[in-house]
Amino acid sequence: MTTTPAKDFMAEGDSAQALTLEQVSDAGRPDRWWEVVWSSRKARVGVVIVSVYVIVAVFAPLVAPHDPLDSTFTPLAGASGDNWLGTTTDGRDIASQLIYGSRISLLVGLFGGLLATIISLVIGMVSGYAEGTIVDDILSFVTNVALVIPALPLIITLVAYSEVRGVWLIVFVIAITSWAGGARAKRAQIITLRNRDFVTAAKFSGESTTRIIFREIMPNMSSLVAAAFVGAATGAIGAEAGLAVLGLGDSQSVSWGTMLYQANAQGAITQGLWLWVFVPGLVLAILITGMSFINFGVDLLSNPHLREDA
Amino acid sequence: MRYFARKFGFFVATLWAVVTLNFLIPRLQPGDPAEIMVKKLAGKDAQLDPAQVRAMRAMLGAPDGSLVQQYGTYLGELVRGNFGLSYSYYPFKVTEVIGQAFWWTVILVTVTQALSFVVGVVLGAYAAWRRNSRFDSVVTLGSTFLGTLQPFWIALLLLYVFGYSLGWFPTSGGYEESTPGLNFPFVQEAVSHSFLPALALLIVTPIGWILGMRNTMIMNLGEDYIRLAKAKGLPDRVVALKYAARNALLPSVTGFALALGGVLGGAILVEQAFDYPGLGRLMGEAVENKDYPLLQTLMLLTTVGVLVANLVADLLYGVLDPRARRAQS
Amino acid sequence: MTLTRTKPTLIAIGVTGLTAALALTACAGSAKQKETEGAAGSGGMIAQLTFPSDADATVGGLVNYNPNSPKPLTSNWLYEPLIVRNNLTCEETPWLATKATWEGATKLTLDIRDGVKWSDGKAFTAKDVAFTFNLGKQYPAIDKAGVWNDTFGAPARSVTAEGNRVVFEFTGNAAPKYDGIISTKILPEHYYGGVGDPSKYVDKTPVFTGPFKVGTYNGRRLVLERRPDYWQADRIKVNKLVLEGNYDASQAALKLRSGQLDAYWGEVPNPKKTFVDADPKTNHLYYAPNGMTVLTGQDQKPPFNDPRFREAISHAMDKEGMSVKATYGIMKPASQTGLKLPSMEKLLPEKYAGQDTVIPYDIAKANQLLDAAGYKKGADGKRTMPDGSPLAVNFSVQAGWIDYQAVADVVAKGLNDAGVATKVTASAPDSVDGQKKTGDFQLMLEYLHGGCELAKNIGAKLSSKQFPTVTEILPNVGRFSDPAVDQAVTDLSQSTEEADQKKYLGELVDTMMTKYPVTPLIYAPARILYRTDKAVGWPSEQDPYANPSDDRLLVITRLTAPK
Amino acid sequence: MSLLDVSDLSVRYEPKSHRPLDAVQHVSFSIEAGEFVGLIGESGSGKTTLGTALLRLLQRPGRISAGSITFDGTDITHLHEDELRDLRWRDISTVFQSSMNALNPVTRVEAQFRDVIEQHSRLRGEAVTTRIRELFDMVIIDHRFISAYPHELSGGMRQRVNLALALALEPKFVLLDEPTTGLDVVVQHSILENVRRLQAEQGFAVLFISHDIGTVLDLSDRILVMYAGRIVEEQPAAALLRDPLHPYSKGLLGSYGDPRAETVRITYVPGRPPDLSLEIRGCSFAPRCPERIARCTEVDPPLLPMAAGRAACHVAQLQRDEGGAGEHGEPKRTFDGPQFVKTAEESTQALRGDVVLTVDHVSKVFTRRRGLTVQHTEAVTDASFVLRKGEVTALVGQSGSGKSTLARMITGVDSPTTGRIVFHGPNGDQEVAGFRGRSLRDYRSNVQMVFQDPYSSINPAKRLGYVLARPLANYHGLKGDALRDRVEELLETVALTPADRFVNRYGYELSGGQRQRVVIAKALAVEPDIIVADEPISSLDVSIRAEILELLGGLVQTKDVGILYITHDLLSARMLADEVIVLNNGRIVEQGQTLAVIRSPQDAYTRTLIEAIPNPF
Repeated sequence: MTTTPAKDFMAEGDSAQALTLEQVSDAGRPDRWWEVVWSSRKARVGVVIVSVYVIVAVFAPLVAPHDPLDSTFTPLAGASGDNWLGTTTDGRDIASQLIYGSRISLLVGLFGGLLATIISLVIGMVSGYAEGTIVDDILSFVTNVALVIPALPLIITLVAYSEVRGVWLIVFVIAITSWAGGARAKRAQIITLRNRDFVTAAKFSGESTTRIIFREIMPNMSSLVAAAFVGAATGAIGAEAGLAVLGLGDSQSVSWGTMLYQANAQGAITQGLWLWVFVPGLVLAILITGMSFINFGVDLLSNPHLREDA
Repeated sequence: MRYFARKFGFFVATLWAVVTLNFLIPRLQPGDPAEIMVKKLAGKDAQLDPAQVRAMRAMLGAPDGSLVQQYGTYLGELVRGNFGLSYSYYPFKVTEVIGQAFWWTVILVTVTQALSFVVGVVLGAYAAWRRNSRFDSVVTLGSTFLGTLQPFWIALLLLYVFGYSLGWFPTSGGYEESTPGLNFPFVQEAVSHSFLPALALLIVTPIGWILGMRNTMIMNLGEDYIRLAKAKGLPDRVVALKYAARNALLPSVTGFALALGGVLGGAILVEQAFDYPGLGRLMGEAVENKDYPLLQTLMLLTTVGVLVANLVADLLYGVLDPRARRAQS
Repeated sequence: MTLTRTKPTLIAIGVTGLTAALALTACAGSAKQKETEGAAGSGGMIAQLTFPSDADATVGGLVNYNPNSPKPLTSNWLYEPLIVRNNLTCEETPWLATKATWEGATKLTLDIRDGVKWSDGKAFTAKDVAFTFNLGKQYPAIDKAGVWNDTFGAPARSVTAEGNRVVFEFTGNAAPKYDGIISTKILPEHYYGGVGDPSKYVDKTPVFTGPFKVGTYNGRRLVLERRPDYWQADRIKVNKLVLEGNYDASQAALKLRSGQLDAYWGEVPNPKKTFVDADPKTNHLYYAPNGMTVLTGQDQKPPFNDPRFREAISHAMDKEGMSVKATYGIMKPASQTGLKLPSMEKLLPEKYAGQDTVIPYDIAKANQLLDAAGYKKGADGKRTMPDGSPLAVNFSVQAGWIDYQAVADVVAKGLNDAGVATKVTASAPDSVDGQKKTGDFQLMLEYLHGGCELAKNIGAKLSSKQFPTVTEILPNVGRFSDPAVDQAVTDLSQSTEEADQKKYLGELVDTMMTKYPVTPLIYAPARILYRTDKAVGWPSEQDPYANPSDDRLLVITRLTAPK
Repeated sequence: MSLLDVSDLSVRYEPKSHRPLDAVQHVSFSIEAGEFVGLIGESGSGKTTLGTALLRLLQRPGRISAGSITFDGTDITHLHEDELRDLRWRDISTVFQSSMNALNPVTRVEAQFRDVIEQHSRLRGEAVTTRIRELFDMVIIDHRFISAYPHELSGGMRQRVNLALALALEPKFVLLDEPTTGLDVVVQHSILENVRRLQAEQGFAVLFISHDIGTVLDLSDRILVMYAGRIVEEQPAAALLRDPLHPYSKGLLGSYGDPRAETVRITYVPGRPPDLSLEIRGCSFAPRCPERIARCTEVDPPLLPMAAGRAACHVAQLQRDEGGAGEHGEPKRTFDGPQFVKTAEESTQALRGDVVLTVDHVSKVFTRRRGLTVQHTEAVTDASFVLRKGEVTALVGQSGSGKSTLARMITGVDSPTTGRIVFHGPNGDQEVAGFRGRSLRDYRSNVQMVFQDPYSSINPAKRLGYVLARPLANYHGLKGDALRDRVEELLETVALTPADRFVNRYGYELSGGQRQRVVIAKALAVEPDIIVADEPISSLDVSIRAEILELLGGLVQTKDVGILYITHDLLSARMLADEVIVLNNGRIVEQGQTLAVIRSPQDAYTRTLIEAIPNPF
């Protein structure tokens, strides 16, 4: 139904891509997104870093020398063979807290990222597919409002509402405040996708709208979804730490954010307990760096020009 | 015309939604502002003196009537430009309170954002042009790592290293002994006090611009018009600047306008860490004190900032990208 | 939920003395004309002292000295109260009033000091005092003493100036309002009479009786200068007082160490290490016990409705551990009597005199008592209710109050060790307040103020008339109820004879020791950290002449230059 | 010495995530000054890579891996960029494919002339402006567009501007890389006329890259045929037409025909080009070659001089060898593969199917607000025709003629502004515009579509089995074995056999022709009365287009389905359609039995269309 010049599905119509097409007759298979991601050295490094964290988190009880909540150590002990990084002011082992803290960060990253991605996916997809209709107007409006509402007071309200600040609350709060950007991006994406002939073809096959959105279009966005997820997970990890530092974190368990909060509240710096402050921030930064490195790989998906990076 | 009507309609509708949420969000929080104020004066968990709480309620005069009535009153006052009196800075008007903090944040944030934008864009463009060079790797890897650092953590480290250990910079406040105004001692103090907060903001922010610029630039370098420019035998400098960077800049510029609107949120943590007398600290205080009028107005200010920045970005895009001009008219 | 840098305080003490308690001898209360001896006049002048800002936060050019506003630029040095009472020793120091006399519990007469002048030169009179209180009738927003309403006693009928006296006539027993009245800051009628609503007035040119006058203010640094015409100017040796900055603990510690601050009243983590040890000759701290942290169960619901259960768990409290974890060992374990010991030793009933009323940490004893009370230990080491149903305690603690959380951890450990399955749930402080209001909780930490007016402190904690309501948090959070105790509290608040007071108080102490309505854990401080290089004469353990945090006017009159 | 000498040039791509491949392999040729050389090949043949290499614009991961390029005596193969810069545009210029992107979108056209003119000449200021005016005159564009932005120009104008830009410095050599692809036939025609005229006037040498052998033959002095990264034949244009040496060249030529002829035969080359990243044994064309002999699959044929030029073909070499003719048969001029034939008799068969759909005085007006003014665009004006079962109606017109709008209305995507489209279905006569939701869905079980681009009309994330099963499950409620059997049956109907080899494939694993077969199978799945085929062959390589036409033609015969065949191409209309409707600016200008319309067009526009058909013969 269009009279535009022929384009390959994966090609965005620019000449370099056309070039690639001409060169690569490799059975015409579009690159699997994970292969593309893996092709980036940075992404590989990132995967290794994140894997190490995951392993440490999963096997925390084996790795950590002590129970992170065991407060029976001498408070304010320096680094020693028993307390690798010393102890806190209330007598907990910093190293063990650090190791167990990875669990919360990764958990929040995984589920916060997942939830945010799902919300943004559903809203963005439906909105984009229904572009120009009232459904889209409403969903876009909601998305835009969510984008401009200052997140912090909203988060505080949400957190204040629950008696228990558990990790799932944090996951929920992070997801609910961070989906909007992704939804907008996915809306834009689906608008370009929904005019593809195969979508029209699906209509002619008698498919329902839901099925078209989620069974026909969505599988073609797997790379975008992956990208969105990595981004959202990275954001969630940072957000968890930020919330904890504000004193809004999960107060039941140990995370790097709560460690920083405690350290700061206890004046760790003036007491010279710089390890207590320095290390949680550093491990957090390294994890997020790992995630960002994976994102370098993910960037290759949306921007094929980046693929020849060393 | 229709385009602008639509834009404006959206602007108004969003504004209304935001105003409503701004009204609801603080009120949905548990806790009574009068109690909180008294508690602040009395101490964290001291037994509250009911007489004082009562006096405080009488003073703040809020809230009475049902939520719907309050909402009506709130909208009415808002339309008349009356934002009310701050609770925690009673009896000052919210606008006066904000007025005092406004320029501190605006200057800090515009300067750092502008600086990080310029630095980010220049580094990003150069990294893309010299793709896969040592410069490129250093810039991309370095900025990635710096960008992942948490602002509060950087603030702590900066405070520790430059404030406490080395004592090069003051650790809190916006100035010390001078009188605010355009006089040399004040400017000098303000600059030295702003240095660490600015540095903390600067370390984290350029990464987005660097990588964004680098990526769009690389994408643009594959475009036909770049290949044609090369085929035309134009010097690298011209191709890089007039053709590649000029085009790659477009998304960044609109991004910049949007970022400017939304920086208040980002400034909160840093301002608090350095006790910087700006809007971010004020918002933190307002939240803590349940200072509804102040919080509402700050949220309104932020959202209006974002919305206006959105509009400006759209208009700016029209100016910068001739393709967009026709679509808009 | 603390958004700014946390300034954690175990029990933070208010800047003003507004919550300070009534005198034990309220009805008989007459300010003793005790002229303080000591350093006054003996030392030299102090050029300048620097204190942190009185306001918890300031915004640039918003200048307001109105003492009725929540954030006046200074709340201590301009407008003055009538009488200053040190709640550690319960001694009163006459200030703008020289004497307070109760006739029954319905009429209070204050003798107003002669010769005091307002800072604009006009004479300070009893009319100003009467004006101030009557202004509160017109504007309830400034009636912080509750003179005109029914909080803690009957409302006033009239406040009138009669010569150099001010007479308060109440409609009933109003003795508990005493503390509020004497600490009210007096306003000049010739100034505040013409400004309209005194709560809304922005006072940029204050007229006051205080020891200092405003020198300069540049938006964050308030310089106060000594008033040579102050009514007790001979006692003020500080020439210049600088109030500057709202520091968090770390910054305050550094500024104190470097001498950029001379005193600080906020919480500093591990103050001995971070401050005193840096220069033990100059750097000092005084953490006076001001009250205590208590463990409060919901006494109307199982298992806390069982006194034997409450008793048993009181033996499972590792108070030393709490002291170390929450206060770096500074604050001592608290007596089960609910009294600050040893400073209130003389109020102890004979039967407890000389006895160690701090319940020792003894898990074996706790176990034994629990067994005896029928809370059987199951195979898994967890106890059950006497009827066999499961026993699980949910312990609410304010999230972000890290000292409370540290205490809670130790409490929970003790309980779990004794077989009482306990889970700590950290909730937003606002939520905990909500639980206090609704009574929908099992166990939490609370503060018991150790003020002089025991009826209003330990008494109110135990009185069934002081249950919190949906809108107000009243002291008896645990909802302990005993008609005999109620009677004792009422009697205590109205008794005039020391013997009677001791008797009624004895009943309350007895209740504490036998029924365990709450379990005191560790004392909570009123604190000050100070340097002695520029000024000496600060309050200390040896010389507790003032509550270090509340009675700053008293302190300033004692400061002199070091010899 | 030639102007351009390419010797043994190879270009290798070494992408990180794929096998390396040699996109251009040992290519040698030369171009004399002032010569117009055509380079023809299908997508994937390496022609654009070759062009890019000549301009020294290869980007990572591509690089020149062997051979040399000598321009005007200078070896530019590895010349430093700084020295190369002096050569660029003054001596070598180019016009890229007619993409929207060759001009910098954010600067005015003038600036893009000025910078290159000032870079390479002494002209400054007003002199430059004068030169730009001259250039605009040359390509016949109004001067006011000098200060326009690129997006303000139409596609054709933009390509003319690019041409003017290429000639700005009077270069010795211009590389034209598919300069008119994607433009309308008529526009294409006029731009190429312009090129030919300017080349004749100014005498620059041209390498003209195209996939369209018709236009190449029209314009070029000499032709290079590329296949799988190699030059397989080189001959003067006339010689190539008269006596093509390589079977592939024959195949390309065979895909053209004169629609006016009594009997039109067009051939197609089955199969697909080889994967260049794999090692190829023997001749790379051998798998698709009807003249293949044993040796072809063993030995790679070298490019040897023969007849009037060169060719890389064992058969041609043997046939033209001394005395070889008898043994290896006479050289054939035509492609010896499958062909699709349409005789005049077939074309004139009377219309006899039942009317399924009536288009009755239909108009469509699009209303667009722009600023304060409301713009009405009449896309279709007063169109009336009928579609019948078992017949093919061709809707012919350029882009913008309204043919797609008509298709959208017929399939129920849009509704007409005035007039009605009536479907004569099992439930009596129903107006298409009234279909919504469920009824629209039901309607579509009777009217199906085949899309222009088979690459985008098959969901790349789904297996073919799924793609074909969906309409069956939705409309016929088939499940399990019945469903699978029917899917396989469908695949076999479109000659994708054995079906079980295709069921679990993905669309991208197939060639373009195969994909289009799948799309057709999908349309057939619900046994519709009408299939609307929107330019179903225009995105396919020329050599395989007839394959699809043949399939569609066959379906009409066997399935009694009616087809609305939308095209801009009268040749394919002649091959497939019983009736032709010519649309111009939304109006039906001519309508009638196919052969009659093509042979004796009544309308001037129809004649223009017919003249614009490249006719090398």
